[in-house]
Amino acid sequence: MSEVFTKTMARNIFYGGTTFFFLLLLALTFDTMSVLPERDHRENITDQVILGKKVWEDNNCIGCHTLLGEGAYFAPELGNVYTRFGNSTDAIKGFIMSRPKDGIPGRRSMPQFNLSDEELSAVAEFLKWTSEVNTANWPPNIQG
Amino acid sequence: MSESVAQSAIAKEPLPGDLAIWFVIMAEMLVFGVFFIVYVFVRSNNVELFNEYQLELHRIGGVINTIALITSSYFVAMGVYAIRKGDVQRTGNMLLLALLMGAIFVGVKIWEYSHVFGAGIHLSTNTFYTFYISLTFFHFMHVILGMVILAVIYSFLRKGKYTAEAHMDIETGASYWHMVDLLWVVLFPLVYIIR
Amino acid sequence: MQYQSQSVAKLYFIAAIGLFLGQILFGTVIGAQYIWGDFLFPAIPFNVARMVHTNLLIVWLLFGFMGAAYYLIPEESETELFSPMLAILMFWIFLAAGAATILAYLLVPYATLAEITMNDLLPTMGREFLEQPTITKIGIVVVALSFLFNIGMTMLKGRKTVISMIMFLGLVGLAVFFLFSFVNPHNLIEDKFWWWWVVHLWVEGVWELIMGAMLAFVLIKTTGVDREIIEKWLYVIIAMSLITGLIGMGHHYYWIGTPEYWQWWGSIFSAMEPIPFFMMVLYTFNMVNQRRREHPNKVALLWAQGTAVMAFLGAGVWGFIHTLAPVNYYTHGTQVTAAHGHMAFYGAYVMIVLAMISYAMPLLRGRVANSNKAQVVEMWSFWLMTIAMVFITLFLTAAGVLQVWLQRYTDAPMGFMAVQDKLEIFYMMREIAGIIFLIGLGTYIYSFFVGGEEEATA
Amino acid sequence: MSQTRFSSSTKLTIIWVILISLTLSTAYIGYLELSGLYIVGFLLLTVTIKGQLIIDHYIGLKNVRGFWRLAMLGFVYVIPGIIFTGYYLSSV
Repeated sequence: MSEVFTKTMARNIFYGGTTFFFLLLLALTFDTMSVLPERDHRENITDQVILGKKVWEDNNCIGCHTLLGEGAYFAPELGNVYTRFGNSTDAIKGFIMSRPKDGIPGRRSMPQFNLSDEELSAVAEFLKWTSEVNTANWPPNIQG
Repeated sequence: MSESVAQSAIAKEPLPGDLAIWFVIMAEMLVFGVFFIVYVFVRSNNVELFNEYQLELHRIGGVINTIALITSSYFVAMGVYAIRKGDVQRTGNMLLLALLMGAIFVGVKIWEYSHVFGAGIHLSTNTFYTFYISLTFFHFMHVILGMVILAVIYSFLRKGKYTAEAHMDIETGASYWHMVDLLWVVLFPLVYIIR
Repeated sequence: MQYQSQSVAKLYFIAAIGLFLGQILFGTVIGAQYIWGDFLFPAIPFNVARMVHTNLLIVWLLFGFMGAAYYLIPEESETELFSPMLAILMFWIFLAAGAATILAYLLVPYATLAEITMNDLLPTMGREFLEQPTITKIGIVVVALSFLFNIGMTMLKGRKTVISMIMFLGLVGLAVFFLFSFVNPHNLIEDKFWWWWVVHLWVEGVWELIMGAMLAFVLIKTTGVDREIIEKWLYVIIAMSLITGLIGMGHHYYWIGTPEYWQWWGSIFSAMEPIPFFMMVLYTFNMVNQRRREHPNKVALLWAQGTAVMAFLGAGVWGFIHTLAPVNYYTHGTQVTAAHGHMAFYGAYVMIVLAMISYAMPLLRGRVANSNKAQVVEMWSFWLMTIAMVFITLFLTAAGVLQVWLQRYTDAPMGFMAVQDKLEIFYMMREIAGIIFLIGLGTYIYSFFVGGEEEATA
Repeated sequence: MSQTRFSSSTKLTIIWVILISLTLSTAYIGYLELSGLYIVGFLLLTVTIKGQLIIDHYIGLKNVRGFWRLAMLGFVYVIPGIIFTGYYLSSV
């Protein structure tokens, strides 16, 4: 029993299958984009939140932390840090400010970034906004 | 001795169509199979919800579509039969009829979707609709792809590419199209009827 | 080597190996920081060392891919490279830009780097794996375009084969999807959504085309199996990769604010992602069994077979372990992810580049294969690195499982840092495995300097 | 190509009539909005019969031995079987 297996057909399947599933991906992407506003509460993205995201990026926070589970796994999850810190932006600011310049002997420590008060408030607001995104109940508990 | 002759007479039939399409058919059946099983599993945790919203579906449309796809499959099978006899004209007619049936399916489905989406229902409305839309839309895309394949085959046929001896593409396309039909045969009762 | 211009590949391969060494050195640094939190602090904080580790990986793999393309495209097209000069020029530009970026990471605080590279004009920095200053990203695009132009023109004037087409398609996809790195909306959720269009569509999409093409090339050359057979299986395998992988992207959209239906779509399709990797194992070993010649370069074949097996284990099996949404709910963003990432990158991409280098480098140095002695040394490095990576993965998996249990699954979950202390023993063992990996890499580099009698002359 | 796969086009037509009849019976059950395990069992039985007819005669795998026919038939036996089990478990 010798099956016929041609290169032409294999090629058609590659191009056809790829196109098919890319179109499906575009359709799902389109749907996602249309329902995202209900989930991310973008109406709450203030200038302060925007600045907060910039501070977050400019200091490469993702290099140690995870944010909604993505990033490095060296330091705690921050998607829910606002709730973990008792729904307090002041607690977040206080923590960032209090990091010792030379670290803590023998332990991991967050660097001292010398942020201005405006930047501190912004990054805290950014994390507050992030904690309010509908993430399908992730993380499983307050510890992140 | 006679047994082995009989064996070879029966068992020698090769797979209809190119082996490559059979990898695709297997992969597709696997994906749909898993999707169906997941549907059943999720339904068993949300029986009330599924029973309630299932009744809102348009069953008549589903029935028309089942008949359309089965009939379409019939025409394709007749087309393969005809090309084996070398009857190119008849094969072409059968493919056109099959495409017509496919078009009926697509038309009814678009009508059905226009009602569903028109009512403001979308993928995230509830778990039932997530599955109803996911399964039927994914299948719908397969119908369209199958029609594209049949249309390409038809145009090649018209160009005189196929004969009684050489018509591998027709068998390949037919096998794919029957798979699309087969999936709908399971999908229709599962999503529209069984409760 | 059949065409003079293939020799530009040599530069790319040497740079790739050099940067690989840097990547592993910094890997051992961050591995140590997991154990001794204040190691090198505040001179090289973890985030900087990790950035160097991951960015060097990406850059050296890109060097490897480009070198592979410069080697295989002329040979497949049966013509000289369109412009060897352009290839050399781009090599130095890319190397300089890469080195400058890495040095800047190490020497300047990241926020200062963002400032002096005028990140505010087009903010793209500070996102995982895309930390490069915007100006570097633009440089990467320029290099990629010149590179694609160069190999595209080469293909146009020569024979078009399936392997060269797939390679080219993969590289075009790589460049196209990199453009999404310039998409950085203010809305974090949208940012994350498009970020995956670079990261996922690279490593679980177009890179698999590049990998498939390179593997097919090495197999054709070393086994002598009919090109027709290898090419049609290549098509089927990469078709499966993309069919499963495109919607498989849904497994990244479970918990980042995207709709719940991704949990179903993502789980179902990504659960199928091991299939193409499994097919790749069958295919590689089948081709080797059907081989029509005994190629003197045995170690290249070893790397090729290793690629198939380790890619299946790392990307396939370790990916599957935590890809289903109910499992991923607990494992998302833990050391389990790190375990998968390490073995998948090593198995799928590091090993294929090393297979290509292993096959091409002797030819570029004017012989069919290295001496038996050099090959034995290289095989030692293969086993050292591969086994070390297996153990790194196992230890990280163990750490991840314990982490999930203590931090996420029990009724009285512990805090992140408290859990990390409990994982120290695994981090310690991982670091030891990492140092063995480094020794393996040292052995690998040493194998280039082992002389001995040539196995056969070109 | 073997000529034995389809003895006649009449057979295809007869199968079409059976398929349509089974579909209409399914539709009638849907029209009555019936439920219950026996109904589910009957509906799934029609699925399996329809599936086997399509696989054997329309696709033409009846005389193709080996993996491919078994895999396809497996689909129309196993999937309805699992569906039935799922409905059975959720109804008790």
